[in-house]
Amino acid sequence: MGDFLSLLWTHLDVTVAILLFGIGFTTLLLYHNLIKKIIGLNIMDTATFLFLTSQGFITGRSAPVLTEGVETAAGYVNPIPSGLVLTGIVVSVSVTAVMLALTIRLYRRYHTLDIDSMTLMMKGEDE
Amino acid sequence: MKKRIAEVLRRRFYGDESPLDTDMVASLGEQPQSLTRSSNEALEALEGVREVRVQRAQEQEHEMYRQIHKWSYSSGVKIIQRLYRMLAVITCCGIIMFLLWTVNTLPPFGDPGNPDNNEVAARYVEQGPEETGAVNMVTGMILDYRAFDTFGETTVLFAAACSALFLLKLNDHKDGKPTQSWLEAEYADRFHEPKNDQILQFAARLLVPIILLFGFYVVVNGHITPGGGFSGGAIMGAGLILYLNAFGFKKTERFFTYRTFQWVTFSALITYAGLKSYSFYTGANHLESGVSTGTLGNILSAGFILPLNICVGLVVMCTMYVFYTLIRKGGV
Amino acid sequence: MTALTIIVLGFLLTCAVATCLAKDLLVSVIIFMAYSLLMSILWILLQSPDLAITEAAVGAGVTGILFFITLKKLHAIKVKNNEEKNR
Amino acid sequence: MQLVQNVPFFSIMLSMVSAIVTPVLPRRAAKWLSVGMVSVVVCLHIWFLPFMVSLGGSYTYMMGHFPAPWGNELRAGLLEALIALALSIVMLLSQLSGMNKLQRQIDPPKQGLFYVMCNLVMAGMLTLTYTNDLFTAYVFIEILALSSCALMMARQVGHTMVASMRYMILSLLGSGLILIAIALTYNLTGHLLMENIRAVIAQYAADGEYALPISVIIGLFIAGIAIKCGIFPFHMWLPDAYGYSTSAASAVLSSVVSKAYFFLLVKIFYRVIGINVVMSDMALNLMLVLGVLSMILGSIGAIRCLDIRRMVAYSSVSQMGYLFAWVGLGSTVGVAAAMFHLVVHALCKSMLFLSVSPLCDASGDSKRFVDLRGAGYRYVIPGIAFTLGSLSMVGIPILGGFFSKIFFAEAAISGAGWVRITLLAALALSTLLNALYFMHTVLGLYRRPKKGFVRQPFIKSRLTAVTLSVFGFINLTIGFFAKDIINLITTGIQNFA
Repeated sequence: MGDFLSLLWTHLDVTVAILLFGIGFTTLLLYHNLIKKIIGLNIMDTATFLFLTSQGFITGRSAPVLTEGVETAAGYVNPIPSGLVLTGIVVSVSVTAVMLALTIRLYRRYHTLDIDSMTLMMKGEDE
Repeated sequence: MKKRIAEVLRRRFYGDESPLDTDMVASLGEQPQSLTRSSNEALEALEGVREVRVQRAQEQEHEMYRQIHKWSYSSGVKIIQRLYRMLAVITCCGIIMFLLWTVNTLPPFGDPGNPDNNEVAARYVEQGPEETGAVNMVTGMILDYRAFDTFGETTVLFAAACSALFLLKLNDHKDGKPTQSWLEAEYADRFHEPKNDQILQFAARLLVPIILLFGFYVVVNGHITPGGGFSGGAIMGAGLILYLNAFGFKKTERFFTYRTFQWVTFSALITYAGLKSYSFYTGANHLESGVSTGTLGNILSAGFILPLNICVGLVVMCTMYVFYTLIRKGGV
Repeated sequence: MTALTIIVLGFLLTCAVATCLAKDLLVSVIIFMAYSLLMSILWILLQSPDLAITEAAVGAGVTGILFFITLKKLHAIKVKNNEEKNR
Repeated sequence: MQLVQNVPFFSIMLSMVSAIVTPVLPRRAAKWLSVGMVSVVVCLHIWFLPFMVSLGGSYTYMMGHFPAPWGNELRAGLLEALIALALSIVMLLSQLSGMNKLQRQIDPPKQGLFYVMCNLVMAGMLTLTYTNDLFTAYVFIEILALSSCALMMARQVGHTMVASMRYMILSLLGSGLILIAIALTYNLTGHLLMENIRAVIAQYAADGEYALPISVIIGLFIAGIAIKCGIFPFHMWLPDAYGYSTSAASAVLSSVVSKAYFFLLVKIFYRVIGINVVMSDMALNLMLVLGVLSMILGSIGAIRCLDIRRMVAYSSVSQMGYLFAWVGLGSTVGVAAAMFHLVVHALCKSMLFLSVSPLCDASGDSKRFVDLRGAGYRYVIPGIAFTLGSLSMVGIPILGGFFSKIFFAEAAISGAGWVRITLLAALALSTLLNALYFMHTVLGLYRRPKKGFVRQPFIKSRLTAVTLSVFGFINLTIGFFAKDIINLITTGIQNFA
């Protein structure tokens, strides 16, 4: 057990990313409130991005922007995860915007943010 | 038991005070005062008022019993929900433990000898500046080596904007006249937003040009310094949103309407698609593209990266602004 | 592993839990914005300035604004609905 | 490089560009641009498929000036061409056939946006079919998720909006799981290109390293795609979404979108992780269990329905279960059978959805079985199309569904131990249940109503008549070519790895 924890301590960023993913997932499952669910999804997304970014990090190296005098790969961290996460962030914000728009439409119709009572009301109406 | 249920329900549905109680108290409080008057009319009026009140109270009571019935009917559902919550937490903890266990077996953190620091990353770093002309290797990677992904990503933004338009766009004009829903939306927007806030307007006058300029700087310098189309576009979009907040739709409609949005996104995306189709086609068929990378570190260098960054920036700016206006008013 | 990284990671976890537990939606959204800002600091520490600037502009800035305006809009709809009910 | 080899690239770019152009066009032009684009893609693929057959192997297509591990890449093979052709045909016919209904059900100024989403679905489907890069797949999964959600809620009634909210939440969860799987893969191998990943993972498997993370990756991919396809525990959004959205959208969602996701999963198994590693892994059993559960419970859900469109939607859950279960069987024969059923089901289910909606219109705009009694007499062509589709789904000989059942049975017999027994039992039970609900519906359609009925003109709408006849023709003839198609698929799978 101590071994397990000390291993986790050596890659703390990854551990925190997993914990954050868990927190986001729990929020998603526990709350019926749509806004809470969207925030939970966002936390999950950022946790995944943190996990991905920490893959590219190499201790003691600098950001992948070319500086004078350092021209070998040994001077910089891995640029690939950054590029991937950049894509991911934009995807996550656009999806968030669409979900917020959907939330507004649903609220206008059902006057609630609770997805379960929405479903109940929906079942009551024909067509 | 039933009393407790009623109590719980009352809290749940009506806050802390029961409608019956308040009504009783109100009527008791009024009684002596009105009884002092002895005219028949007053008494009759009082009777009428009381009748209405009692009726309303009865209705509310019925409603409450209905709720109680519904609640007891669905108390099974309640138990299931509690079970669900417990299960959810347990599942999440299980998933977390499992994933933690998994990441412990992965290659170590921050080690240069990891499998992901291989020839792919090395080439991006070592030959990237030479092959793409970008000093910032992340930009060079996403806009030149892996440009197809980034095209897809810009399309995601476009798709999101279209979905939001689908959901929230009101029909502003029909047969040349503004529609009822549009007028209502405009009225509601004027009603809910602050008007002529001196401090906000002063700050906006000061800040908006700086924000827009900074955003533009970030976009144009995407291949030299950290940043690029996405971050710069978002900054510019935020600047526009601030301007809108300070001065209202009347001012922004002068330069930004739905048609502006349509045409700017269209032309930016079509430029992107055109430039990239050209380079994909020539690349795949082993033809010379004839695009020079220019001098390393200049603004006007790095081949297609600069125009692509500007296109992406424009799309992001318009999309962010349109998201905001759609949510706020239902139109641009 | 510097002390700063550990502090930022600790704050991140706190913010995430607080966002999850906050009763008020507005509070929740504000804490979420703080969370995004902390994330962008963490990305500077992980040597990815591109991500940091994007997260600060997109995650903390625009997403937060969108959440706020949504909450405001929901409130407006609620008020309007109540007015119609009372009429 | 010959010109014909550019077809995958041309098709993808064409669909993306027409999606970009559509919002600035007037409504009618948007409609015909979309239809024209899809028909051009179909024609290109009809040109492309014989070329691929004569080529025999596969080739890669560089997207840009940089070779594979650095730049993006497409890969075209026999199987990809076949699936892309089949799904594009479905897309074309669905758009044409649902066009009239769509004009009535969707707010006129927003119809242009509907076609934007159709084009984006097309682009996403083609890219998921042809991509050779894991991260490109992720980006286009997101495009597909957003655009399919928009298609779902295009007809804005309560049911579709709640369903699309549920779909959105689940689908983002699915994308998150897939992204974690991609991150783990990248961490283990350092590549995003499918072939290189497979080489590294094969090395690890030979050395016995990283067994746990590889199982987790497989499990996460399966769970992510299962969520997106609407397999049993995650199917809550599906009946409302398919049952209430406009008929073209239901057809596209059930036969193009979920099939594209499923094809991506098979592609990941073969080309990213390596089928030998996948088959010897415990995580594949997850797929088997999910598939069998959703076969049985989807059918039971369909039996309990009172309205015809929800029934067809539940039947979709059960049919996706077949695909999952037989890939979960873990043999090449099973995958080939699943691929054949993918094609058959895509053609059949879209025909069912599209023929249901004119039938409902002819019966006083009601979807309930009670009101649909005798609908087959009221409107003849859709009645015939629905009957044909149901017969094919049940597995009546000479139709496509019969052959897919035969291939399924053959594959299941070649399995081992308890898997064989489970799959055969599930196949038998599910076929029985299928027959029960489909035949019940068909008999209801042809039972004479008590009161007199108004017969619709034989050809009420030329578009519906023509497209449904073409659909029916394809579904009839696919049975005759079953042997050829399964041969193509088998060679395609051999070239796949």
